[in-house]
Amino acid sequence: MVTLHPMKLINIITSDALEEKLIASFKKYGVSGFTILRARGEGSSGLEADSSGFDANIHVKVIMPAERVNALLESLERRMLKGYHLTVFVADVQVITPEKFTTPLR
Amino acid sequence: MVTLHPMKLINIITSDALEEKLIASFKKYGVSGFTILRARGEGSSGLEADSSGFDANIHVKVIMPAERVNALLESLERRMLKGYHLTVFVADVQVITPEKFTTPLR
Amino acid sequence: MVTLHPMKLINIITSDALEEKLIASFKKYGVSGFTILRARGEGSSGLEADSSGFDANIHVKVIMPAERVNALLESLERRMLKGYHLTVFVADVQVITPEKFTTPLR
Amino acid sequence: MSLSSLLLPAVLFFALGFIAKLIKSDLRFPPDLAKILSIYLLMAIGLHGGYELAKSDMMTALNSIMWALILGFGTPIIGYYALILTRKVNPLDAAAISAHYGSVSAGTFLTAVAYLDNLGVTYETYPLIMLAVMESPAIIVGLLLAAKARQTLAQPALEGTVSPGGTAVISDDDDHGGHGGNNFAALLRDAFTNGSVVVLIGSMIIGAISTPAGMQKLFPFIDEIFMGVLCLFLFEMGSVAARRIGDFRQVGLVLGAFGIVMPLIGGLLGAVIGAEVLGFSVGGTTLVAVLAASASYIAVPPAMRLAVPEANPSFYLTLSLGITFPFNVIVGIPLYHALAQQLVG
Amino acid sequence: MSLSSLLLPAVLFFALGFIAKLIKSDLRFPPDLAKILSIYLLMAIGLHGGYELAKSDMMTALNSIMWALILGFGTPIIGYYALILTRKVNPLDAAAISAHYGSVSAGTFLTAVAYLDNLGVTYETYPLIMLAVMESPAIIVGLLLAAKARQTLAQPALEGTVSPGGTAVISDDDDHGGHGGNNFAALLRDAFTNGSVVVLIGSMIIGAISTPAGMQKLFPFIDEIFMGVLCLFLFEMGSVAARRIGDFRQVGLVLGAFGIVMPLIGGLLGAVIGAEVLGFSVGGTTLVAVLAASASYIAVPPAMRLAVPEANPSFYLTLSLGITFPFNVIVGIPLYHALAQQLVG
Amino acid sequence: MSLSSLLLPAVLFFALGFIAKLIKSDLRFPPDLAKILSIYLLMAIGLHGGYELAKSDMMTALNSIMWALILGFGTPIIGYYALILTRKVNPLDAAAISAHYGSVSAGTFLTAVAYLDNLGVTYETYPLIMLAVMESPAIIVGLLLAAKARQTLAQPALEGTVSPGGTAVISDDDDHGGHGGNNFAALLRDAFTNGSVVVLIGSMIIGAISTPAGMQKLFPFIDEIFMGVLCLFLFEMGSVAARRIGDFRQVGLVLGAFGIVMPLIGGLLGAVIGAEVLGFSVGGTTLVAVLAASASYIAVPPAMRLAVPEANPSFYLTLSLGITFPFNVIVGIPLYHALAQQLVG
Ligand SMILES: Nc1ncnc2c1ncn2[C@@H]1O[C@H](COP(=O)(O)O)[C@@H](O)[C@H]1O
Ligand SMILES: Nc1ncnc2c1ncn2[C@@H]1O[C@H](COP(=O)(O)O)[C@@H](O)[C@H]1O
Ligand SMILES: Nc1ncnc2c1ncn2[C@@H]1O[C@H](COP(=O)(O)O)[C@@H](O)[C@H]1O
Ligand code: NA
Ligand code: NA
Ligand code: NA
Repeated sequence: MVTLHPMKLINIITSDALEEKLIASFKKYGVSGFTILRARGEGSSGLEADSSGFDANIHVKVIMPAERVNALLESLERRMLKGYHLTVFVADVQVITPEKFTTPLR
Repeated sequence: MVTLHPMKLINIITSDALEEKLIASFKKYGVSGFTILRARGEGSSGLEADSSGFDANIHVKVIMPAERVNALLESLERRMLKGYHLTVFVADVQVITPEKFTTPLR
Repeated sequence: MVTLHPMKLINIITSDALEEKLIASFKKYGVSGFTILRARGEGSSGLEADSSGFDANIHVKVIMPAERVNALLESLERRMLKGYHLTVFVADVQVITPEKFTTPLR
Repeated sequence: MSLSSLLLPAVLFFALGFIAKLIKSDLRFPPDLAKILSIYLLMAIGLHGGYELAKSDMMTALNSIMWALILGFGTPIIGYYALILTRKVNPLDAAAISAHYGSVSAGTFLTAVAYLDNLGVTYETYPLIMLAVMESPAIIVGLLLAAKARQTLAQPALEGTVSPGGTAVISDDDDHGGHGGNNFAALLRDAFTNGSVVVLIGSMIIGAISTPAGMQKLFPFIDEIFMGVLCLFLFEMGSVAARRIGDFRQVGLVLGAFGIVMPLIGGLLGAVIGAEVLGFSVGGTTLVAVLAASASYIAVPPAMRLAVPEANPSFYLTLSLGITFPFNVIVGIPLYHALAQQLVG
Repeated sequence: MSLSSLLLPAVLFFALGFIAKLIKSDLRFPPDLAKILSIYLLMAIGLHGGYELAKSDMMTALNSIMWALILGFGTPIIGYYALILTRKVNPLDAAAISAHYGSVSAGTFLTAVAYLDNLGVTYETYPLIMLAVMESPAIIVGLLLAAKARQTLAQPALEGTVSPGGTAVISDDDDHGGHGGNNFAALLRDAFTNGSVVVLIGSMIIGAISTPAGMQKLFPFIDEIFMGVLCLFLFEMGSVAARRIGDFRQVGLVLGAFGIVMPLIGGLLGAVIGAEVLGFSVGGTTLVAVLAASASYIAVPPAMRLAVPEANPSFYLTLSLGITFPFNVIVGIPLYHALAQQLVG
Repeated sequence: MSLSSLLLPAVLFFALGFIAKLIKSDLRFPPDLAKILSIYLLMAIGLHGGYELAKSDMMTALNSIMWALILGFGTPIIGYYALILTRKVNPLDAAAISAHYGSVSAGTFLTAVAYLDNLGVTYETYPLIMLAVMESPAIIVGLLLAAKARQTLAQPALEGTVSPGGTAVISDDDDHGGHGGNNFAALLRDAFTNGSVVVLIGSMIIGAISTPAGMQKLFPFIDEIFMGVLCLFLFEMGSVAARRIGDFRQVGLVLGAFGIVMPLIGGLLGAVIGAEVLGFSVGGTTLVAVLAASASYIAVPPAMRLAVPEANPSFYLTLSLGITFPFNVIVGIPLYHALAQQLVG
């Protein structure tokens, strides 16, 4: 029987123009890794990522321990206050290897 | 301490041939936005999205308030009854800015 | 009122070099289908999926009944013990058509 | 003849892609390559054809178009009843599958052109207009056959969709462009604004009206590198076809046989129309036969997913892409050519 | 004239893409096609231009560069105040939008080149350097205007970002390369290391310094198939433009008019500078006018998302991509050419 | 010499891509571009080579193949022990890294060909077969070395996988084609059905057997635009290499040095075999040296991820892609050419 450990999955959907900055801040908040998916979408700032792909969205996923989540969310909230369009949502997930998600990226 | 608010995340995986119709119906159900990811997969209707990409899947994500979910799910269920291949699942998520997900798309 | 039924969503993020093997094992564990998304990321094994796309990640999603999850997770754990880099996490989701996710792939 | 066909780079690359999958090579083509290449191919033949057609005889052109429509509307009906007779598929699957055979495969058509060029056989340009024309009608017939099938099946959930009134609410609510009388107009539009049709017909018009000076500048792109791009396209499609044939066991022998018999019937019809009715040369007749024999795997599948959702996609994809496409490229083309020689010679 | 412009394959394909979307065709271009094609186009004109420029007059080159900078810094300021006057957008939107008009659209420039070639009109190569130079300054002006706008608006959350001290913590914490004095350096770097700029200037240098033998081998790739690739690029961009124009209602009539008036102002300025100041031929003057008239839709939008996040992207994307781009390709180019004939003739 | 090498467009574009990343340009290449271009490049050289080889001497061809195998099996073993001596990596990392050096980099090979063409140096076609042959053996050696390493390390979880019996259950359960005796066959197949190998050998066969008429039609695609496509490919690979070098600190100085010393050893071995054993001209000898000196970054990494999962990918990717590839393109090729001149001259 595999034992599962609770973790938080932070999801950020935004324009790929912000990618470098997001990644840079992740390392500050001690995440152990991240995954980026290409996305298209529509929201308050209108259509994003038209077929041309010049203007694409990214869907960033970060799995991290609950106790570290708040600091990252606060920094994301500050960005939003500056006007950046970030769609952020958090989900509860379970992992097999908790230690994998607690060792920060080099 | 960032306060989190509960929302529902509706996931729909289907053939990209249905994209336009899905989007159109979203606007009817007052969603505030949506995100589309390209996907491949296999299921009851066999292999979808072979390498050629002629026949691709999409993974559509919509974040919305719990009280609006049912109407959308019912319309999706009606589609399935007509034979459309939709893989639908709902997840609980938490967001920082609930108002963002309650203002319908223009 | 659509009635929702609980299911488990297994997420696996890894190098696309492992795709064929993962799929093959899925069929052994009686999954009804799977979805694959292309991904990039960074983790303990460094940067994966550079822009060249020669070395890409995949994000695999499998929806299955809770009772079948453990067997699949154990096989994934065995792979990890062999050194394979798999980022695995499980989430609770709800579906409209439970039977769809219990009939194994042909 | 069949040998010289097999020694054609285009055909050899198709075979290479096919074999690569059979030997389980990890060769993977980027998801969008085939799409990009097919846009290029349609654009190139369109421009080229339009340029030629501008100088061609209107009467014959219209005549070819008329017969293209007849083939496009006719073959699916033959296919439909043939499939019903096999008793292997339900009417809705039969409708969706047969629609693929009424439409055409540009890849097969271009391979045939390369085959004729290689043998130094000349051909008329009219079959190109027929290619453009034949993409859409089959889709419409498919929908009509599906509507008919639903009535016979009288599936409650679906009945409504053929008699608009019935489930008007549902249809209006969700189903723009879906099946059902009130949406038929939308589907007609879909059939004629299909992406491949737009690229092909649009390029033909551009080829016909743009300044010769302007066209001259395009030839290196649309002519010289054309064969190379076609090889790359067929290389990938070979591997896609091989992957589809994996689902063969699902399709079964009888249905599989349909994937070979149907093109033969189509090829025969096409050859007769090309030779006897349109009075084309051996080359032109071969091409008409190829059009009638080939099955669509680009334009029609998404159209059927949308309009005949009840049909099982792995049936029509395996048949058109996994069986008929390879059969035509390797065996069919030389066969139709030989047939054309009999009829015209 | 305008007719011969419309009968240019490049223009016709743009129109085809545009129409395809209007008639709601399901034609979809793979997400990365336009990106790949634009890298090719920039590489090709860069190599070609660098090769020519190596033989050109340094004085005139420097002079063109200086005036390119003047146009790049000047037009956005004109645009900014014009937009403020319309009272339809807030200062931050005005800053972001006008930055697009100070920069350039390589697609429009290349269409103009094709247009001139088609008419057999010769032109200097200097406008090409100007194209490379004009990508960046507008971005910088945009940031300065935005900083100014924030002060006038004095939005608490944003004030800090213009007076570094204020929200130093926040800025340092999160906002590398974001707006705010301490990050201005970073933004300057971003503006000049922009992808399009690197490809274009890099290719020009390579074209200038590499061995003629080496260059010879590249011509089939960068010359012969060039026009075909441009057509394919404009085909896709036509459909992208049509899709953007869908947001028109959001933009409104007044703002929409700006998307047509602004290029006319720019075109006039450019033509005067090209003819009177730089003393170019009719061809060269037309190209300078096109540079000044065109609005960026590749380099500037992401830069504005990053540096002026408060601005509404659907404003600047709809204007530059949905209105100004089509206007210039269909109507503008012949107009600027006529204007150049007046001034130079 | 080294100068004329640096003034080669192909090399300059590699440098441009490299610099673009160093100056943190936001230039991004679409994820699949490099993949598409590499399929094209392999297809083009394959067709071209096969066409030439059809006319070549069988004896010499077989002899070259034999020595290609010797190099492919030999160099990884040298590399393995060299790495063990450095004491910087564990045996499994050493196995995975050295496998990369036994295999080859088509990109480096093609740059060398462009370099020789530019100097007007002729070369035999045999090295091309060697390129095709050398892709696979190194993968196999890598697996054998890894199996050996696991025994020495005797890691419980892994031991089983080398003595099939041990963890038969687990292996059968999950690990098709994974390491472990019972899967070795599967891995052998993987090594020889590797995508690049299939494209290259398949195209060579097609080039050899297809009708001259058919081939003629392909030359504009595979010859004329070839150099341009190569430049675009190297442009992107330059930026990829620069990105990888970012992980240098992880790799460290000693290991980094290996990325430069190993190709020198390989280059020397290759040059001697090319000149003394195979009796090739200066050009042919240079190419054999390049083959032996270059490290794979396309075919081998995924193979190692699959077969030696315990090894750290950032080690072998940084070494082959971030250090050895740039070193060979900029410094190595001229060096091996000079060496070849010494040995043959
Ligand atoms: N309600 C939503 N559900 C899912 N994705 C959304 C939603 N709202 C916004 N997004 C995504 O977030 C991106 C930016 O949204 P916005 O900040 O509203 O412009 C959009 O392009 C969508 O991809
Ligand atoms: N159990 C599952 N888990 C994850 N994705 C699934 C599952 N079943 C189906 N899918 C996805 O939904 C698509 C359509 O499935 P189906 O309707 O079963 O043909 C497939 O191509 C998969 O991408
Ligand atoms: N904490 C994390 N959050 C999200 N994705 C992750 C995380 N850690 C690893 N990954 C993903 O899993 C892949 C393999 O990670 P690793 O096994 O740590 O090398 C990475 O390339 C990422 O795409
Ligand atoms: Na047909
Ligand atoms: Na401008
Ligand atoms: Na080597």
